[in-house]
Parts: sequence; C-alpha cells; structure tokens
Amino acid sequence: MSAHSLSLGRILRFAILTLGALIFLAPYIFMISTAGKAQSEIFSSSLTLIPEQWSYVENFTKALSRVSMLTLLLNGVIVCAMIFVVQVVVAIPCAYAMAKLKFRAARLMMVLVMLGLLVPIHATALPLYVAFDRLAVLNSYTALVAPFSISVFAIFLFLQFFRALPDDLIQAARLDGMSEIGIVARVVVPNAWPAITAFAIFSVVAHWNDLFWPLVVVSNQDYATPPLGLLFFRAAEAGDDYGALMAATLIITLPLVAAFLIAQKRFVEGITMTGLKG
Amino acid sequence: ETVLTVHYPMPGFFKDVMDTISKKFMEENPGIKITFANPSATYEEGIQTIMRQAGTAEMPDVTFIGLNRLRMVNERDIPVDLGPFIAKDGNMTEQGFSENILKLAQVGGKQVGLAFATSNPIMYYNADLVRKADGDPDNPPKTWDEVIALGGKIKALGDGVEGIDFRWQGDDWMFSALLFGAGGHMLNEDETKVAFNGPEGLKAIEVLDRMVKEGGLPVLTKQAGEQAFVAGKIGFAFQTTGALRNTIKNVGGKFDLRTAAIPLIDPVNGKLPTGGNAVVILTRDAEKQEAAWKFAKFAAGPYGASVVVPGTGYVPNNELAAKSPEYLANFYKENPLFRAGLEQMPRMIPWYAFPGTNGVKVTQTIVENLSRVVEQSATPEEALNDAAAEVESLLPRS
Amino acid sequence: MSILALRNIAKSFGGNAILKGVSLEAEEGEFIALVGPSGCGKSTLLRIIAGLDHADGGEIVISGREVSSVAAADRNVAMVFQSYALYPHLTAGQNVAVPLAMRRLTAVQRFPFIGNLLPGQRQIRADIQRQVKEMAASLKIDHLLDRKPGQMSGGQRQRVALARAMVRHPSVFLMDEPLSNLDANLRVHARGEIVELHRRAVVPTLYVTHDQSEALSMADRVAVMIGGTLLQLAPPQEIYDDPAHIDVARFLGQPRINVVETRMDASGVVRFGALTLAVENSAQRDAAVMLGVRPEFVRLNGNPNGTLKARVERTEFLGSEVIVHMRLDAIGEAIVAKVTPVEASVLSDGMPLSVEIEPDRAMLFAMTGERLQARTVAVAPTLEKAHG
Amino acid sequence: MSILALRNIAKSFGGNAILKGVSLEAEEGEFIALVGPSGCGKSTLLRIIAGLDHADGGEIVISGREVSSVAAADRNVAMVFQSYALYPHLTAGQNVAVPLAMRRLTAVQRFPFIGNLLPGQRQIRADIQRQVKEMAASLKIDHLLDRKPGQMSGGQRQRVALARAMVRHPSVFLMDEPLSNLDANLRVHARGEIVELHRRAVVPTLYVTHDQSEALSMADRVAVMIGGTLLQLAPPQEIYDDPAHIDVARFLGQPRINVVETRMDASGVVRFGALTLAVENSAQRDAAVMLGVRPEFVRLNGNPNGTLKARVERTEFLGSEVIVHMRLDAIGEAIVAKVTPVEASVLSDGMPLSVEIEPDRAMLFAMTGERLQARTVAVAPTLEKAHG
Amino acid sequence: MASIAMDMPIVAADRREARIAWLLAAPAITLLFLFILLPTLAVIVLGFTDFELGYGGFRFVGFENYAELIGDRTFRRSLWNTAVYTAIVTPVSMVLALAIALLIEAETRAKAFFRTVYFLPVASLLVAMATVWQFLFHPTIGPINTFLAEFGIAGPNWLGASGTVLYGLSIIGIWQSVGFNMVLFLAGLTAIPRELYAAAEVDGARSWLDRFRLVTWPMLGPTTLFVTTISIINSVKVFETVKTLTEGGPNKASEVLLFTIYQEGFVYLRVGYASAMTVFFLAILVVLMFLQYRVLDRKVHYA
Ligand SMILES: Nc1ncnc2c1ncn2[C@@H]1O[C@H](COP(=O)(O)OP(=O)(O)OP(=O)(O)O)[C@@H](O)[C@H]1O
Ligand SMILES: Nc1ncnc2c1ncn2[C@@H]1O[C@H](COP(=O)(O)OP(=O)(O)OP(=O)(O)O)[C@@H](O)[C@H]1O
Ligand SMILES: [Mg+2]
Ligand SMILES: [Mg+2]
Repeated sequence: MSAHSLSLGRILRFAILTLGALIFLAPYIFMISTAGKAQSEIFSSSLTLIPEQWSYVENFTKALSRVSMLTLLLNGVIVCAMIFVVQVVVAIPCAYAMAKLKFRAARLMMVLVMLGLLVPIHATALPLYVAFDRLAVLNSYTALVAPFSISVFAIFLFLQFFRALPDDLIQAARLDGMSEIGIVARVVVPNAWPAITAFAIFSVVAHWNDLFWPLVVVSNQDYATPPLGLLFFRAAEAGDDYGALMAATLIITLPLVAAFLIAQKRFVEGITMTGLKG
Repeated sequence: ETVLTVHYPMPGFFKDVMDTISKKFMEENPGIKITFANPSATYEEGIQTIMRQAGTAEMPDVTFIGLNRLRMVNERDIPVDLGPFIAKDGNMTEQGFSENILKLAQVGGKQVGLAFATSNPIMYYNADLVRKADGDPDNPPKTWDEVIALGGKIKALGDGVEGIDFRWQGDDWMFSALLFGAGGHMLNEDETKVAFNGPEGLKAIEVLDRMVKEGGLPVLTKQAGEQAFVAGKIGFAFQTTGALRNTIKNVGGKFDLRTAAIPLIDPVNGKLPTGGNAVVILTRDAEKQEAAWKFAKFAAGPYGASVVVPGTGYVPNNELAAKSPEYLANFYKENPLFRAGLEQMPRMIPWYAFPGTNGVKVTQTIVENLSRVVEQSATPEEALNDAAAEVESLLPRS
Repeated sequence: MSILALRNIAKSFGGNAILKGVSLEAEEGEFIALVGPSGCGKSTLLRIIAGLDHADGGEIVISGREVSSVAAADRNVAMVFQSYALYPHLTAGQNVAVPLAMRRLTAVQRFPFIGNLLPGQRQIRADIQRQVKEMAASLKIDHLLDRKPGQMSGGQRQRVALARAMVRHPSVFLMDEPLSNLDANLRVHARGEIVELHRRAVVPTLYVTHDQSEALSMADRVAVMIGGTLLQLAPPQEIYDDPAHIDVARFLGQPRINVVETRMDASGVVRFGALTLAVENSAQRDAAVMLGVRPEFVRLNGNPNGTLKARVERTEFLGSEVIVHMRLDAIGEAIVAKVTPVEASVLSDGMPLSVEIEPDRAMLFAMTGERLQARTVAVAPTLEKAHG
Repeated sequence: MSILALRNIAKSFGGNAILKGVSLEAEEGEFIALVGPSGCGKSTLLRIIAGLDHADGGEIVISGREVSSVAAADRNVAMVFQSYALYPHLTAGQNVAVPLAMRRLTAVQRFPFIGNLLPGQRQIRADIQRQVKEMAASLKIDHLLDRKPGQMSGGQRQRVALARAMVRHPSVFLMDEPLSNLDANLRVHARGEIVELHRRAVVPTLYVTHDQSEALSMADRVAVMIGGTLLQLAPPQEIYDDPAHIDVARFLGQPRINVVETRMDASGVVRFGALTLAVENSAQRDAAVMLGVRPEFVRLNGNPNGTLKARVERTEFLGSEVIVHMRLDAIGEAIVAKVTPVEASVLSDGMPLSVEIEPDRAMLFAMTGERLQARTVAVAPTLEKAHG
Repeated sequence: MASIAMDMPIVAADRREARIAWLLAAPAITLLFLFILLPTLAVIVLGFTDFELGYGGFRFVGFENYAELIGDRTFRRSLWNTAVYTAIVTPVSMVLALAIALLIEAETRAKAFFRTVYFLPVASLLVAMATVWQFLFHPTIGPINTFLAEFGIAGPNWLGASGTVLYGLSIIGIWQSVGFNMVLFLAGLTAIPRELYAAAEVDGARSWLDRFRLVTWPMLGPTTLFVTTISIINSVKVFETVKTLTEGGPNKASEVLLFTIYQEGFVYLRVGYASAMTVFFLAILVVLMFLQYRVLDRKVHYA
C-alpha cells in the first residue's frame, strides 16, 4: 500500500516538474522556433512552432557571418575567466576572515558588502569611466575586468556558507600546521564546492551576458564581448531581424548551457559533514 | 593616410549601409581609411556614448546623431560647425544639398551636421483588410475622418483585428506629425511659451482620441503594434517611412501591403516632421576634419542616399539622388511602396527640438499625456492642458 | 624542567565558570591522564592548551615558552578531537598525511601540479606515504586509507583521527577520548600503540579518557578534575589507594566506593562494624565523617550474624567478577562488594549475610570531602568465612 | 512471539560484504547487547532495522509485520545514533521534545502560530514539556535544556541523544554506543536508567556497545558479531563461560583470554602443564588445537619450579586488580593473569615463577575456531601456593 | 594589576588573529574601496551638483537636487512601482525556487535535465529574451493570449495596459530569478548532513513536510537569508526588461527606480539629479537591508 502511494507521489512530482519545465522552457521553444523561420513567417496570426520553410541555415549563417562570432566568443571566455578567477581569489579569503576569524571590522565590512550589493553599476559607471580614461585603460581587457574584480555578491554568498562550516574542522587544520591561507585553500574551498560552483555559474552568466559595461568601455571591436555582437541584429526603431537575432542568441547562450551542465554535477557531489561527531 | 573613426547607432539597420558606403568612399579616396567604433544600439545610447567620450581619446571623429538631438548636442558644443566648410565649397546646391535639406541639420542657424538618412511619417495599410471592410485599396483614405471611419469598420471585422496602429509611443515625433499637419507649432516664435495647446494642438489630439474611440486604435507597445500589423491584424499603421524595408520583409506574402501619404488635418499648410539622423563631425584635428567633411558629404550625398533608401525606406536627403537615373530614379519606378515618403518630401520641416536642459524630458511629458488619451484615462483637453502646463514648467526660465 | 606547564587557567562560558584556576606541570615525556565527570571542562582545557580557545586568565608554557600569544598552528601540538574533526573531503590516508605534508613540504612544494615538478618533493612525498602506511598499519586502518570519512564506521574514524595526531612529532600530545569508540581488544591494542609511541617520542601527553583502566594503566600520573579544579594529580596507584578527596575516591574505581556517614567521637576515633579507626591531629572531632571502602575490600560472610548484617539485593555479572548489591540492616544504606563468580554462585537475591571490611582499607573523609588520615586501631574478631 | 526478528540480513558496500546473513530474534522486552569489533557492521545493522539503509537481502519483522517496505518514520523505532545526530539548531530540550511532538501533535497542531491556537494542544505541549524535564533529570542534563548542541560537551550531547530516544514509547529501541563518552559513574547511572526504562517499557532493545561490562551486566542475551556473521547469541554468563567460538572467547573478557596452540593426540586427549583434557566424539584427533584460559583462572605460584614455568614481563595496575604479563619458558608464548593488588605486590619484572591453570576452566577450540567440548580428566598435583 | 598582565597575551593573540583577518581581507577591501566606495562617493558628490553630461564644468547646488526629488512625481511613482514589483517577485520566486529545488533533489531521474531547464532563464540574454517575451505577451497574436482564448478567456494587454504591465514584468522577473534562487537552494541543500534526516525519520517525521520543517528549513537558514537579501536587491534593481519592453510606460505605469535614474542620467543627461536619486535610493535600501539582515540573522542558525 505504501509502496503504491509512494509511486503515486513520484508520478505527481514528475508531472509537476515536467509541467513547470515546459513553462520555463516556453520562451526558449519560441526562440528556437523563431531562429528557424524566415522573416516573413515570424509574425503571423496563426501560431506555428515548426517553421513552414526551414531557414535555420540561413539565419545561422547570417548570425555567424554578420559579426565575427569567434572573436566575440573568445573575448567572452577570456573576460569571464579572468573575472571569475580574480573574484574568487579575492572574495574567498575575505569571506573566510569575516566568517571564521575574530575580526572587528567584520561588521563594517558587512555594511560595505550590502552597499556594494545595492549600488547599481549604472550609477558608478560614469566616475569609473572617467577614471579609466585618465588611466588610459579603456578598450582593454583590464577595463572589462577591473570593476568586477571585487564581487560583493561572492563575499556575501561565501560568508553564508563558511559560517556553516564546523569550527572544529578549521581548528584541526590549524593544529595540523596549516596557515590561514592554507586552511582556506585546503579545507574551506574543498568543502564549499557547491557554493563556489553556484557562484561560478552566476559570475560567468552575468558577465557573459553583460551588455552595459562593455558598451561603456569598449569602442574598439577587437574587445567586444558576445552581447555586443547581438547589437548587429537589432534595429530598435525599425524592428529587429528576429530570426538572425534568435540564432545569434542561441549561439551565445549555448556555451553557457554546456558549462552549466558540467558544473551542476558538483551539486550532486555535495559534501556532508560526515567527518564530525555531534 | 588619415584614419577616421566612425560611430553610428542601430547597427542592425545601418551596418550594411555603412559598410557599403565606406568601402566605396575608400575606393574613391585612397588617402583616407575608415574604421568603425563599436556601434550603439539606439540613438539615445549613441548620444550617451558621444557625451561620455567627448574630449577623451576615445571620441570618434564622425558620428550620426538623431535630428531631434542635434540641438542638445550643440548646446554642449560637441559638433564641429560645418559653416566654414560649406562656405569654402560654395556649391552645395550643385552637389544636391538644397537649402531646405541643409536646414534639417541646423540649430539656431549653425550647421551642425548634414542630414544623412531622413524620414517622414507615412501611412501603411493592409489592402486585404481594407477590401474586406468595403474600402477601396487603390484609393486610400485622404483625411483622418476617412481613416477613422474605415478603421472602425476594419475593427468590426472581429477575429482580433484592429483598425489603426499609430506610433504615439517613444517620442513626440508622431504627435508632431499631427500637430504640424494641422499647421501648429510646439512653442511660440521666441521659444518662451508653449504653443501646442492652441486650436491646432487640440485638433491633433482629438484625432488621436477619435482613433481610439471610433477608429479601433488599441493600446499597444511600439513593437506589439508593429508585429500585429505585419501579422495582418491591423488595418492602418502610421509610422516612419524608415521602417518600410523591414515591414516589407516581415510581411512577405502574407497580405497586400500598400503605402500612402499620411493625412493632414490642414491639407494646405500642413507640414511633417523629419526623422532620421545627421552625420556630425566631432574631431578637432584640422586634417581629420577635412577628411571627415569629405566623408560626410559622401555619406549624405547621392551615393549614400542611393544605398540608404533601398535598404531602409528612408527618403533621399539629396535632391540629385532622387532624380538622377544614375541613382534612384529607376528604383522608385520599380518600388511604388517607397513613393509615399518621397512625395511628402516638400512638406518636411525640422523635427522640433525643445530648448534648455529639459529638452528631452519635454518629449517624454508629451508622450505620457498622449498615453492618457490612448488609455482613455483623460479627455483630450485635460491631457493637452496638463502637457502644456508641465512642458511650460520644464522650459528654461529666461 | 617541565615541558608543559599550566598556571591558573580560568575560563567561563557566559558567566558559568568552567575552569577555576587549573595548574599542572608535565615533565619531559610524562603521560598524564586527565579524568573528570562529563562536562567538567576537560575538552575545554585541551582546547586552551592547543590555542583553539582563549583562557580568560592564566599562563601556558610549552617548552619554556609562554604561548598564550602564539597561534595554534605555531604551538606544535598534536590533538585528537573528541569529535574527530576529520576533513570530510579527504580520504583517510590524505587525512593522516596532512600534518606531515604541512610540516615537511614547503608551500611551493605543496602547490598542486607545480609542486609535483619540484626536485626533492618526490622523495619527501614517498617518505610521507610510508609513514602514513606504517601508522595506519599499527592502528589497523591500512585497508581504509582510500575511504572518505563518510564511508567509515565510528571506530574507524576515531582511529583515523588518532593516526593523524600520532603521525607527527609535536611538542605536546593532546588526546580527547581517542579510544572511546573502539572495542576492548582494539582499545588495548591502540593503548599499547599510544604508549609505545609515547615512549619513543618522549613528549608530554595529556590524555582525556572516561575509561578508568585506561587512565590507571597508561598514565604516569592521573589528574582528576572535578568542578573546575584539579582535585588531585598523582601516580595511578596513589590516586586509587590514597585519594585526597572523597570526590576523587568516588570518581575512580568501578563499582564506586562505598561511603557511609558515621561519627567521630571527641577523641578522634571512628567505629564502624568491627572496625575502629583513629584520626590524629584532626580539627574535626565529635563530628560527622564519611567512611569509604572500595567494593573489593568488602568481604561477604555467609553467616548472617556478623557485626554488619546485610541483605543481598541483586547481583551483577561482569564476566570475571560479580558485583553484589546489598543493603545494611542497621543503617539502611546500600553497600556493594566485588567478588569472584565462584563466590557469587552461592548468593541469591534477598539472602541475608554479613559483611566485613578489610582492615587498613577503610578511608575517612571530612564532610567537606577532604581526606582524614586514619589508622586502624583494632579489628573485632570475625566469624569464620563462608567461602574459601 | 518475537517482537523483533531479523532473517538473513545481508549488506555490502561497493562489493565489500559487511553483513553476511544476520539472523536474530528478540522476545518481547528482551534486551540484547550487540558487540563486535570496530567496523564489523553493528551500526549498519541498526540503521537497516531502523529503515535508514536498505539491506541487500533478508527480512525484518517488527511486531509481526514485515517492514522492509515501511518507511523509517512508520517503523516506530527509537534510535541513539553513534554520531548523536542532534539537530544543531534546536536546544537540548527541543531536541528531546521532537519525537514526542511528532507523535503526539497533529501536523496542524505543530504548525507555527496557527497550531498554538488550536484547542487541546496546550495540554499536550505541557505534557511533553513535563516528560522532557523528567527524562532530562534522570540523565542529569536538566540544567542544559536551553543549550544548543554546539554549547555542550561531548558527553552532554550524548546524553541528549540518549534522552531523545528514551523519551519515546517505540516498538524497538536501538542504541548505538549510547554511553561511550560518559565517565564511569555517569555511565553506571545511565545504565541503570536505561535498564529501568527498559523494564517499564517492555520493548525489545538492541544495544551496541564496546564496553563489555555494559554488555554483560545489562543484557538478557549478548550477540557477538564478527566478520559479518553472528557467532553466538546467548545469555551473558553462557557467552563468557562457554563461548562457542574462539573469536567470541577472544572478543569478550578483559584482559583477553590466553590462547596457546597445542596438540590433541589420537585418543582425543590434550595435555598442557598439569592439565589433561579429554574430548569425546571429536572429528579432529591427532591434530593441532587451541587451548584457552581466561586470565582470572591463571594462578601464580611463587615457586619457580612448577609444571609451567614463566617469567614476569610487566604488571599493569588497574585499581582493584593487577594484570600480570608473563612469558612461558617452555613455549615462549605470552600468558596473562589477573590478580589482586595484594598478590601482585610481591611481583617484580623479570621474576621467575610458575603458573597453574584452574581445573575445569580451560577451553579447547579447533584450529578453525569452533569450540570443542572437553572434560578435565586429571590434574597433576600442584605445589603449595605462594600467596593467600 | 595581575589581571591586566594576564589579559595581555590574550589581547595579543586576538590582535594577531585580527591582523591575519585584515591581511586576508585586504585585497577585497582595497578593491571594494576602489571600485565601489570611491565611485559611490563620487556619485554622492555629484548629487550636490548640477552636472550634466556633455558639459565640461558643474556648479555645487547644495541640496537643490534633493529638494526637487521630494516633489518629483515620477520618482515617487517609480518608488511605488519598484516596491510592488519587489513585493511580487521576491516571495514568489523564492517559494517557487525552493519548491523546485526540493522536487528536483527528491527526484531520482532526469535531475540534470530539470536543473538545466529551470536554470536556463538565468543564462539567457535578457535583451534577446525580452523580445521573445514581448511576443509571448502580445495582446492579439501572442501565444499566451491565444492560449487563453482557447478557454474563452480574453487575455489582458500584458505590457500595453497600465493596469497589467507590472504583473507582466513580474512574470518575466519571476521566470528569470527562479533559476537563480534554485541554484542557491540546491547548493544549500547539499550542505545539510544526511544524518539529520535519518534522525528526523526515526523521530517520526513521517511526512515530507515534517522533515522539511524539522531539518531542511532551519538548516537552510543561512541560504534563505542570503536568497532573500539577494532577491530583494535584484528585484529592486530591475531594469533591463523595463528598458527593452516598456520604457517605463504606459504613462509611467512601469517606471521603476533604476529606469528613472537611467532616464534622468543618461537620456535627460542630468547626471547631478540622477546622482541625488541614486543616493536617496541607496540610503533607503541600505537602511532597509541592514534592518532585515539584523533581524533575520538572529533567527538563523549557523553550524
Ligand atoms: N558508505 C559506505 N561506503 C563504504 N563502506 C562503508 C560505508 N559505510 C560503512 N562502511 C563500512 O562498513 C563497515 C561497517 O560499518 P559500521 O558503521 O556498521 O561499523 P560498526 O560495527 O558500527 O563499527 P564501529 O564500532 O567502529 O562503530 C565498516 O567497515 C565501514 O568502513
Ligand atoms: N560554547 C559554549 N557555550 C556555553 N557553554 C559551553 C560551551 N562549550 C562548552 N560549554 C560547557 O562547558 C563545559 C565544559 O565542556 P567540555 O567540552 O570541556 O567538557 P568535557 O569535560 O570535555 O566533557 P565530556 O567528557 O562530556 O566531553 C560543559 O558543561 C559545556 O556545557
Ligand atoms: Mg569533552
Ligand atoms: Mg558504529
């Protein structure tokens, strides 16, 4: 009897998840469908998902030829990787200090972190732009990466996770002769993989898709990141070239999805605090 | 070799045009090299970019700025005065730049640029729907009354079909079309008082109100209206001729697309605002300025127009281009849809730009009050008076 | 010279004084067992010595250096945590190797990938591996070296934690109940390994345990901590035979020492059953005192007419011995005796008998708990014994 | 009717067979101690019974119902986890109250805010509070009820975990080393509480312990599990005096039983020292056998010229008794005796002496480990004893 | 005297720990200072000027901008709209995210698939996805209203009408943030010791809900606090959808804070005024967030 109700629950769960997935996927379904339609087919009074005349090749060719997609993607990878590495290297020790060390400035830091979370880049873009111009670093990877070298989001996220690590674990590491940096690298980081993975996902997604900042600091197309490429398919006043736009969007989004598929395994291997008693 | 950095907005629209023009230009002027800066998505973003970059090493040498923003840019002393170059050339009319055309890109008498791609508002219509509603597609409505009546009939067809889409969102351009079409003005002569709340203005806004009440004008966002029209769900669409090429592509063979002149409240004295952009020279380097002037004339000249017009729907801002068979004469013969805009060219006057620091905000205020009419949350009088009062307060106090 | 000295260590948690001035000195290579009731502050004391907690007051000297301001990592102490505190993401082998790698490899050599390319490190790594294997073999966890903590049993984890501490060469060993989850044989074996290591390393060791036989058999001296103070610090035999305080006597010895309240007369003499004890120079005369006798010194007499009549309440079988719970007829107090299974075999619940207390084995304590040194003056003639 | 029955439970972890078909039946109110070496699968077995792990094969019957497909929450078992598994965010009191609240309050009543408004729940809550307080008092943790696990000592946490299990009225009690972190007195006290509760509740109890005296004194029957199988399940005295397997004999008894290899002649007779044992109906004649004698049955003889000459290697003081480690001259094997401190006081390391084995106390085992039933045939005359 | 002497080493030890902490935090503090604090200070200074983009100089005008702010209807409207948007998006997206995270964790099959699907909106390029949403929400030819029409429901004019535009935007906001929050919850879930679930089961936490309330929810405390904070902040910072889809309209019905600031600063080019707005907006939020954090942090259990 209980086995029966169990499977009923499972069917229900599966059904809910599938339904939700459909709803969440809907925009993508339309996107994929649109990417395969000829321009005249996109807007019509009847709703069809399957293109009447398959224009995938055409749209994708357009997407790839109109802009140098390879440069864009490469720039995206370089910028995202640089940003992520710096963010993690900077944020993790800081979050560790705030979470596990007696640190009187921790409270002040907390205020700063909150402030940092709230300050929109739109607001500080101008002063930063002026400063970067004075330093003559506009149109460079430095300009693209520097403002994001500090991620208050990362500090905040890691702080919450590190606080949940048992003190005994860290103290055992101290007794084993690890320096505080060593503890961060060898004990804290391996046990906070889910958090770091989550952050990696967010950081990469955010900066891969960021349109605002690259537009501000990059005028040389050699440093353009993927979303800048999308501009070439947009003609706000006169209507966009939707098919090519969707195709280009798909091309840009695909690497992210692939990266997520790899990263999400980390959630499965979540570490539970089994080395401890209590 | 002189290298010119050129910046332009709306790359989805202008990229091919720019590529073609610059290629040809470099062929003809081997000493000058054109490179493109990262384009901006919209006119607004383009201006922001320029404003930010003004005075920095990043500033491009040449850019393209929306006609209604020339005044603002000029107030900040960003564009180079082209007057001396014109004087030096001395034969602008011969090159196809008539006085009228030069005026489009003048601010307070100063030549801040050359109109590059210009547009005026026209009427698009779905001949199939017109036919269904017992209208004659070959003889489209000439007055707003006719439009509204036919629009009402089309809406009555049902099946989610709407009568009219009128591009009132975004800026005051289409309101200007109604206002100027009634012979009205935005401000008085010395730009100290609001003038759009006079009888012309009232007529203009009443037309909009009636379109909603009787003509089947739904509340749609800009994109939604456009999409519904190309999907064949709307009878009439009033918007820039610049969107023509795209509309043709989007419609494909779905229905019989036609264009016609936009009705004027005052068919005699009515004028139409000019949309589009002007090529503006930014560089302060004398040598570059020379090259830039060459490029500006080339882009705004007949060759430029012959590239811009077919690819977009803009009207030629160069008189040579329109008439010369070398350029566009044949094109117009073969593409009647493009003729509506061309024929309205004599009525084109500059798109009015408000003075003072709140210039842009003023247009927003007008749009917001229009939306109250479209949503029918205010009567035309209320909306107009509120708009007038608000705009009044935004004008520079002198 | 003492290698480890604690002076007046005090610690409170939110107003509760847990340690109230604990002082202790350990000589080079001395093995001190720290015992005390659960929650008395043993782990806290170890943590303070290791530098993981700050004392509210007092001094800690390790190898002649005052270390209060020295970081835990620099004190060079090895500790077995009561909670094991294994690194959950590392295998048992890696867990054990950590302290070695930390001390023997430079930061650069420990660096992933790059470190592996440096000269010399390969030799050291191999050496570390060997040491880990040896240690693991001696604690019988060599077959577990590739498992993560989550895949091990409680006792296995505990041994890994022990191995991680023992593999090092610290200045001080601190062990917090390192064998509590092991079975008796393994415990005896591990005890042997610890003692052996300790003998070789000649490092002072502070060993917390709840197992008395562990404390008594392993330690050079036993420290009994009760109520936040060290009540006695003495060699095992002394602490067992000659406790300084009734709490110490009560705490050590299984089953617990029998204590009965009785009176000391004005001349300083205490009489109980057949026993007469005299206390000299005591401040407390004509006062209540406590008389303590360990169960193994309580003899049973089958004749139910001795001086101390009692009745068997129940017997408890412990394998090699039997605990007899009785109640004294006269004063209604419970009394416990430890006898051999053979002696116990004739007993039955409710059976009346007499008990005798071995002369010279009774101890006297003041009501405040302090020991009163007493001399057995006379023993009344006993009846013949019931069993051989 | 058996309340708890295990039939042929098997479990492997990644190819390692941990449980190889364990069967066991517990009667109503029976207290079974489960002992075995560390890592032998005791915790695993308890987890399987509780429904927290799935067995690879076998049946579990609780109160006549096959529960393999019943969720843990519905099996109504109470368990003390070896790792405590306290809810870190709840205070001790709340931890203990959880199982009561879960069973006695409905889902709606437990709902925050709303639940508090429902009729009847206030009474139940008060009742739960009372029960928690009582339980806490009996385990001496009443002063800790407002602390969170992080603020408690190891032993205190363990008692909270114990209280959480004991406060309920389950169908089965499962306890995984519930007293390992307690000091001797507290342990004895807690033992008493558990036995008392068990008597009142009349619920079968499976009790894992590494403390032999615990197993032997508390249990109705002791189950010895070694190498994934139950080697013997019998009452304490039987399992101690009459082990069915050499591993059982070796596992129980502190210090470990002395085992020497010797030979059985063709007539089934084994001679060792002054001892002659005869085995009847044995399949193994003229073969090597093992002779086992518990240390408490090894007597010391001060005369170094007895049949079994030996030399003292070291002595180990355990308070009420002393362990004497010796080596037999003849065969070089170690032999251990347990004597009183008085007997031990005359011994010194290296001293030669003789040992004697108490007649009827020697056991024989086949080389495979099985017990061989033997009868003492004759004892050679012994020399007079050296001490009392 | 003696007690002072005794305290000394402890103080020293604390000081050493603090020094290490400073050292570890130093890069972060430096960068924080450079890229957040300094520019913010610049914004505060700008808030007291009449700086306009494109003009070289500016004038200090004291609190003039702030005075204007108080009477600014648009700003008030956008405060209100932002509050409404946040009040819808934050709770809904959090509850949905937690539910989905739990469902996915409980599911045995197709975990990776579901995780990816629900995460997809996060990975999407909003400027591009906005156009898709715009189409989905199209009042006449949009799939949503077409679908509703199947059931005889006349779908609303989602993004076109001032009455529904905020809800339309909220739906997009929820769609985007559910995956974000879900990833955080998934990460939080992995950190819960399995042993606690075992204890809960044995204690009779029969239903899924019981186990959730007894173990999951409290142990997720730090994660939830984090997600709440971040969700609120992200909702308050809604911008791109408004910019690409509605431009704040119709008639300011979807005017939100960041859009208003953007509009003032970058479209009207009144950087001084926009800066004052930003400062005001930050001040409100910092106070709010800090209060929220103080209150909730106390209820959250760490380790
Ligand atoms: N997840 C797992 N993966 C692999 N092996 C495991 C796992 N869990 C337990 N084991 C192994 O199973 C065996 C039995 O473990 P269990 O915890 O039942 O032992 P135990 O008898 O309780 O030991 P102890 O007395 O030390 O607590 C051990 O050898 C252990 O290493
Ligand atoms: N963080 C804390 N806050 C408040 N009290 C605490 C804290 N940590 C420990 N205590 C209390 O301090 C006392 C000493 O704890 P400690 O862990 O040193 O005991 P212990 O002697 O090791 O006990 P056990 O033998 O049970 O492990 C205990 O009563 C405990 O409840
Ligand atoms: Mg402890
Ligand atoms: Mg176990």
